[in-house]
Amino acid sequence: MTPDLKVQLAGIEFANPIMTASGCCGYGEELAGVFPLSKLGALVTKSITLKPRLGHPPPRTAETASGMLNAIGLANVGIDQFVAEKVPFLATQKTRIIVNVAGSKLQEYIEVATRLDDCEVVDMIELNISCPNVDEGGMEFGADPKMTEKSVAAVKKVFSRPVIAKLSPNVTSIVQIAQAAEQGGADAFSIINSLVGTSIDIETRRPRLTNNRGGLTGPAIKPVALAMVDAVYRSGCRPPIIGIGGIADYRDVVEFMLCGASAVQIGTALFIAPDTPVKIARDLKAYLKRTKLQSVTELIGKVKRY
Amino acid sequence: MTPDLKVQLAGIEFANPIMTASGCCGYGEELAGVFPLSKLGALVTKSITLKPRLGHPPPRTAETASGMLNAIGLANVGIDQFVAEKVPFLATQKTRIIVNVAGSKLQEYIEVATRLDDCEVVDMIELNISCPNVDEGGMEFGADPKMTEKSVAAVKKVFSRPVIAKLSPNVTSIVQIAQAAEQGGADAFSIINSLVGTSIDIETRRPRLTNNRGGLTGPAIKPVALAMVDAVYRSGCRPPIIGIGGIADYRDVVEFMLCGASAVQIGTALFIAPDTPVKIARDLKAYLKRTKLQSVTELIGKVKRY
Amino acid sequence: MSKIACQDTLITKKRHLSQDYFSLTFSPVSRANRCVPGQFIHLLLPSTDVTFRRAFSVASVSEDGNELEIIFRVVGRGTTLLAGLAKGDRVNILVPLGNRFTIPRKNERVLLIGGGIGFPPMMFLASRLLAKGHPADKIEFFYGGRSKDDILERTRIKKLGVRFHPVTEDGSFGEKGLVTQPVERVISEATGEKMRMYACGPEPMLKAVEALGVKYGIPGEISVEAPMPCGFGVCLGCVLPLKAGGYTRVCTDGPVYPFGEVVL
Amino acid sequence: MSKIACQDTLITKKRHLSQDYFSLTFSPVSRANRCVPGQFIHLLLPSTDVTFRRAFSVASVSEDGNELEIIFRVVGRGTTLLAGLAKGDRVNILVPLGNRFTIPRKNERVLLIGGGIGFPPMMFLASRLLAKGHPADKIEFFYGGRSKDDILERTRIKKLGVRFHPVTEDGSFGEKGLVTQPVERVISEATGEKMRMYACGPEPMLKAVEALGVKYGIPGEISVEAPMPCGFGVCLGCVLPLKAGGYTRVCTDGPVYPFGEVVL
Ligand SMILES: Cc1cc2nc3c(=O)[nH]c(=O)nc-3n(C[C@H](O)[C@H](O)[C@H](O)COP(=O)(O)OP(=O)(O)OC[C@H]3O[C@@H](n4cnc5c(N)ncnc54)[C@H](O)[C@@H]3O)c2cc1C
Ligand SMILES: Cc1cc2nc3c(=O)[nH]c(=O)nc-3n(C[C@H](O)[C@H](O)[C@H](O)COP(=O)(O)OP(=O)(O)OC[C@H]3O[C@@H](n4cnc5c(N)ncnc54)[C@H](O)[C@@H]3O)c2cc1C
Ligand SMILES: Cc1cc2nc3c(=O)[nH]c(=O)nc-3n(C[C@H](O)[C@H](O)[C@H](O)COP(=O)(O)O)c2cc1C
Ligand SMILES: Cc1cc2nc3c(=O)[nH]c(=O)nc-3n(C[C@H](O)[C@H](O)[C@H](O)COP(=O)(O)O)c2cc1C
Ligand code: FES
Ligand code: FES
Repeated sequence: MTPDLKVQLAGIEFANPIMTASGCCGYGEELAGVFPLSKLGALVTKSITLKPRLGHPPPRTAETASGMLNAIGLANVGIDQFVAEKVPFLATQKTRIIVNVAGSKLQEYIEVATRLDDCEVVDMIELNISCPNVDEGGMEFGADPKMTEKSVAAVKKVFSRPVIAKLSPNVTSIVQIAQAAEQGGADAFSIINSLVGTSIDIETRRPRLTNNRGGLTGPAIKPVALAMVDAVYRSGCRPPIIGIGGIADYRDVVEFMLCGASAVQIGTALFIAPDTPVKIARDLKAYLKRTKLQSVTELIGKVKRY
Repeated sequence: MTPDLKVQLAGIEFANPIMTASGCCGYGEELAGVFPLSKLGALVTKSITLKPRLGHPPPRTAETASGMLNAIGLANVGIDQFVAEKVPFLATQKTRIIVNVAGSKLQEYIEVATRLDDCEVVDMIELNISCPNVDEGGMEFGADPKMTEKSVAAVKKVFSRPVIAKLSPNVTSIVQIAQAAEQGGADAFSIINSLVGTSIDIETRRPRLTNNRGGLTGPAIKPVALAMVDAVYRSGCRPPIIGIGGIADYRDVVEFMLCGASAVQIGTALFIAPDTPVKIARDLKAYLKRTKLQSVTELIGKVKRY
Repeated sequence: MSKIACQDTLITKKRHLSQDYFSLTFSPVSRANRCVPGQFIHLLLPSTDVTFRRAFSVASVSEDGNELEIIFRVVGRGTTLLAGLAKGDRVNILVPLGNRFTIPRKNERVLLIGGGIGFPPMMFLASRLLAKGHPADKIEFFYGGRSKDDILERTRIKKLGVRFHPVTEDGSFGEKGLVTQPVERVISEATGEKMRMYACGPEPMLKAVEALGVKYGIPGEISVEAPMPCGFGVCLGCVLPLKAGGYTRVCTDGPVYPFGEVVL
Repeated sequence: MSKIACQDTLITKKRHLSQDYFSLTFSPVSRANRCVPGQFIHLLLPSTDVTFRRAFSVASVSEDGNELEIIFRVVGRGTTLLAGLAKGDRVNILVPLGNRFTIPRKNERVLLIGGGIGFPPMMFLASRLLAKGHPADKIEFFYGGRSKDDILERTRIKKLGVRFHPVTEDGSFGEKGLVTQPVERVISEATGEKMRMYACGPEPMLKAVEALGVKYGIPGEISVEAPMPCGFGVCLGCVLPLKAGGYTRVCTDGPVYPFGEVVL
């Protein structure tokens, strides 16, 4: 019997636990040139904001040891153009569609989520609460339990399908933030977004990013992401976890699932090898076969802690 | 003229800005077999606690992408044996000696610091406030501004020479913690200690560390460390910063100093190449010459931010 | 949604051209036959010493469409690793990426201008134009470098039969000076003929070529560079500002742009 | 404070011994002449694909003390990378590291027991003992492996003139079974002679050898393994529990321990 890769999150079934991470697969069009998107459990779009955003001036990315920094600046077409030009393509794709939503004011999140509620093709919303919160003086929504709860609750009110809270790792206690998001009604967690980092060119003495700092992603951060997934899972939060951070092969996926993730997202690895999700699905099946498991769900949370 | 590597921190002069990080150079004896310790700006000892500690059962370390995890468990000989057996050797070494102090109760820090005040060879104390605080229910001292201030202030009272606060990166705002440490009287900051991370063996399904999680260090974390040094420096804190995290060559040192570090510590790189400090000192001199600087201090904080 | 092949391929030929310059031929390469001048490949080095792939213009494609050649210069970590690979080694490439040079009409005089390691796409364009029947004496191939060692594949270019104008800054080969000198001379000597320029090379050269285009009212295209995390349009890391405002993704909207479109 | 050289060296010889087994010779190696049996080197691979160095027992040292040999088996990422290196490639090594085997008295019958890739330090010990004048017929060299392909350097070991006891689990070479069989036979056949055992190999083998030592009251030493971040005593990452309580650093207090000292 060939092992089953199907997973359920918040009542929705996914063909497999492998999703592409926000900001790393555009709006799906280009990736569809590499492999059929039906191979994915879900596609998570670039963060969508109320108004179009051009993003930061280049350079926007830098290489780091086993990772990268990015400060794209939430460049995106804005909700209007997204609905008009990107949703029609997504509607033709045989995969789950999760739209990542960002904003610097709570009202922006609400308006974007309201618009998305009308797009039936959008299976879920993923709230990027790692953006600086203009209302509260620049501190990230996701760094403050109260703001986290408030923003999840507000979006839940206007979006009728499941809402994922994407948590920032740049906090003292991710468990506390997860609990707040659960309190606000989050149906799932995405853990983690990128770590704050920077890099300097010692010849020009300039930061390698015009934004002066950016988000660290890629294999370098995997141990941190894994520990955070593990911590939230152990804390007994009810919503399922989507593990993110440095995943590059099936082994990484198994690690995340053993620590409690019900699904995963692939970000930076798509740049290194865009066909990573396809390879992972194949290798994951082989792993399940080899370890005599019928379903990938049997891995969830099964790490044997000391 | 050959460029000058001397730096001053808290009124103490160091032959160069290159120190070895706590836990990565033992008590100096073994490293002295590789190069004369006089080549170092300072040696920072393994964390010393009041009582000897055996540490965690093996496995205590794991490799990760461009980094490593460790959960040594503060294994150390304890203050008595340290003073009796290790200090005599250190006293013969022509370098600055910084003793890293750890504990799980405030009283432990105070007692160890009191003992060290009598050891003249100890130039400075570095407070490892990243240990779980038993008094306060396990939360790290260094994750809580109030406890940070309190512990620095308490140690300052019993130790008459400068005290460095070694800050944990596992916090929402390292600037807030630095400000608290400054308030408590910290004479300098060491930034950063290791990030919490984990790794799972997918064949045995066991964590790769018996402690289930550990500290992530090495090149992987450099961007995070650099951003934290940068943030604290920009915040206008008065105490000088010792930059730590993933430093492996002179370029890394220059990056840290441009971001505001007055000195640096080398940890994981000592395992990869124990002669790293010697090579860095040599290459740093060449860099200063090439960029026509007289003194390494001219680098401090000179990044040209966008 | 253009089809991109993410494929393992083998190095079947390695040539050390001079000093830091190498030519590598890969085979088999599916979709190599689809590659057109201006396009590039994105190459994954078999080491985590570098995170990103590295972009290289297609320098040639074999007639059977199975082999693909790049020519590169060692400038940093990635290209050092690449230069260390040998015949028989496996690499992973994405191909074909990017847009393409506009094909000129047969009556147009074509000015191909390559600066340093910018010459490979010019060479590919020249041979494709010849294959499509563009008269060889209507193709002017300008190739600038610092000194003799930077002017590569001289025999190969001469064999094409195009009008070859090598230029070196130190005069050690061809004309002495900057490549734009003979370009401007050829332009001013031309009489009433329609012309079109194509350039790839360092930024100052591209700017100078654009300036000539404006000065003499000659249309043309430049191929630009940017660091490219993904190479196929999804990361938004390779952007350059557009004169009209906003940003363009060099990997998918470029690397070829008409004169005056991007802010260099 | 023992002196350790952190040095670049070249691979001057590479031999593919069988399947996954290789021998590498490094030269020049300062302090190679100081290496004694039981000691090891810590090798830095020229790639960030692995973070830590990798430990390998010294298999031999040339007479001029300039060359050092290791023999290794490909088991994971590090050894795969190592197997990919070629003659002329540069690596960095720390040498000499660790403690050493106790030198037996000349009248003692020496039982050297190597299991799988544990044989190189046994071979080094055998040749050093011979060089020091230990009678060859008082050296019993037991070498166990899964099958014929795991019994390496057979001619070389035979040439030493010691009493060679190859053993394979499948019987494809030498005696069929586990290496402890002939060990126990030799022990029981010995009459009143003083004996001493040395073993290096997989954990179950070391346990079995220790058990034999206890059963027959024969002293001996085992060489153990542990993952080694630093290799020279500063990280406390390589510890094993001691029977007497507490931990021992395998890299500096070991890798050689008398029977019964560490908890395996
Ligand atoms: C479309 C395109 C076509 C190219 N064609 C060729 C070619 O045919 N032959 C050739 O020799 N070179 C070509 N280049 C440039 C080549 O990609 C760079 O020289 C190479 O990426 C440098 O890598 P490195 O690791 O050796 O250098 P490093 O400087 O160490 O690279 C460090 C980082 O900077 C980025 N980077 C630095 N400079 C450039 C640059 N100019 N372009 C892109 N990324 C850069 C790298 O991606 C990497 O992230 C092309 C670039 C582009 C964008
Ligand atoms: C003192 C000593 C002497 C040794 N002598 C030899 C020798 O002569 N020939 C030989 O083939 N091998 C020897 N080994 C074992 C050799 O070090 C390991 O096979 C090698 O480190 C595995 O590396 P890898 O990356 O290929 O394997 P991986 O399993 O991919 O390594 C992953 C990680 O585990 C660690 N690790 C895993 N297994 C071991 C192990 N058994 N010992 C140490 N670290 C381990 C590695 O350091 C690394 O961190 C010796 C080990 C020690 C400690
Ligand atoms: C270039 C780039 C752009 C990103 N943009 C977004 C974004 O718009 N919204 C968001 O929530 N996360 C964004 N991320 C974060 C990723 O979705 C993911 O959380 C992170 O990269 C960690 O996963 P990885 O290590 O697999 O890349 C971006 C990451 C990268 C590398
Ligand atoms: C094996 C190991 C043990 C460590 N032990 C200590 C310690 O006892 N006390 C402490 O303050 N930091 C300790 N650290 C943290 C280092 O001092 C340093 O802050 C950290 O490793 C980051 O620097 P690096 O990336 O250069 O290693 C340890 C690090 C490692 C790798
Ligand atoms: S390189 Fe990623 S969008 Fe162009
Ligand atoms: S390997 Fe570091 S102490 Fe032994």
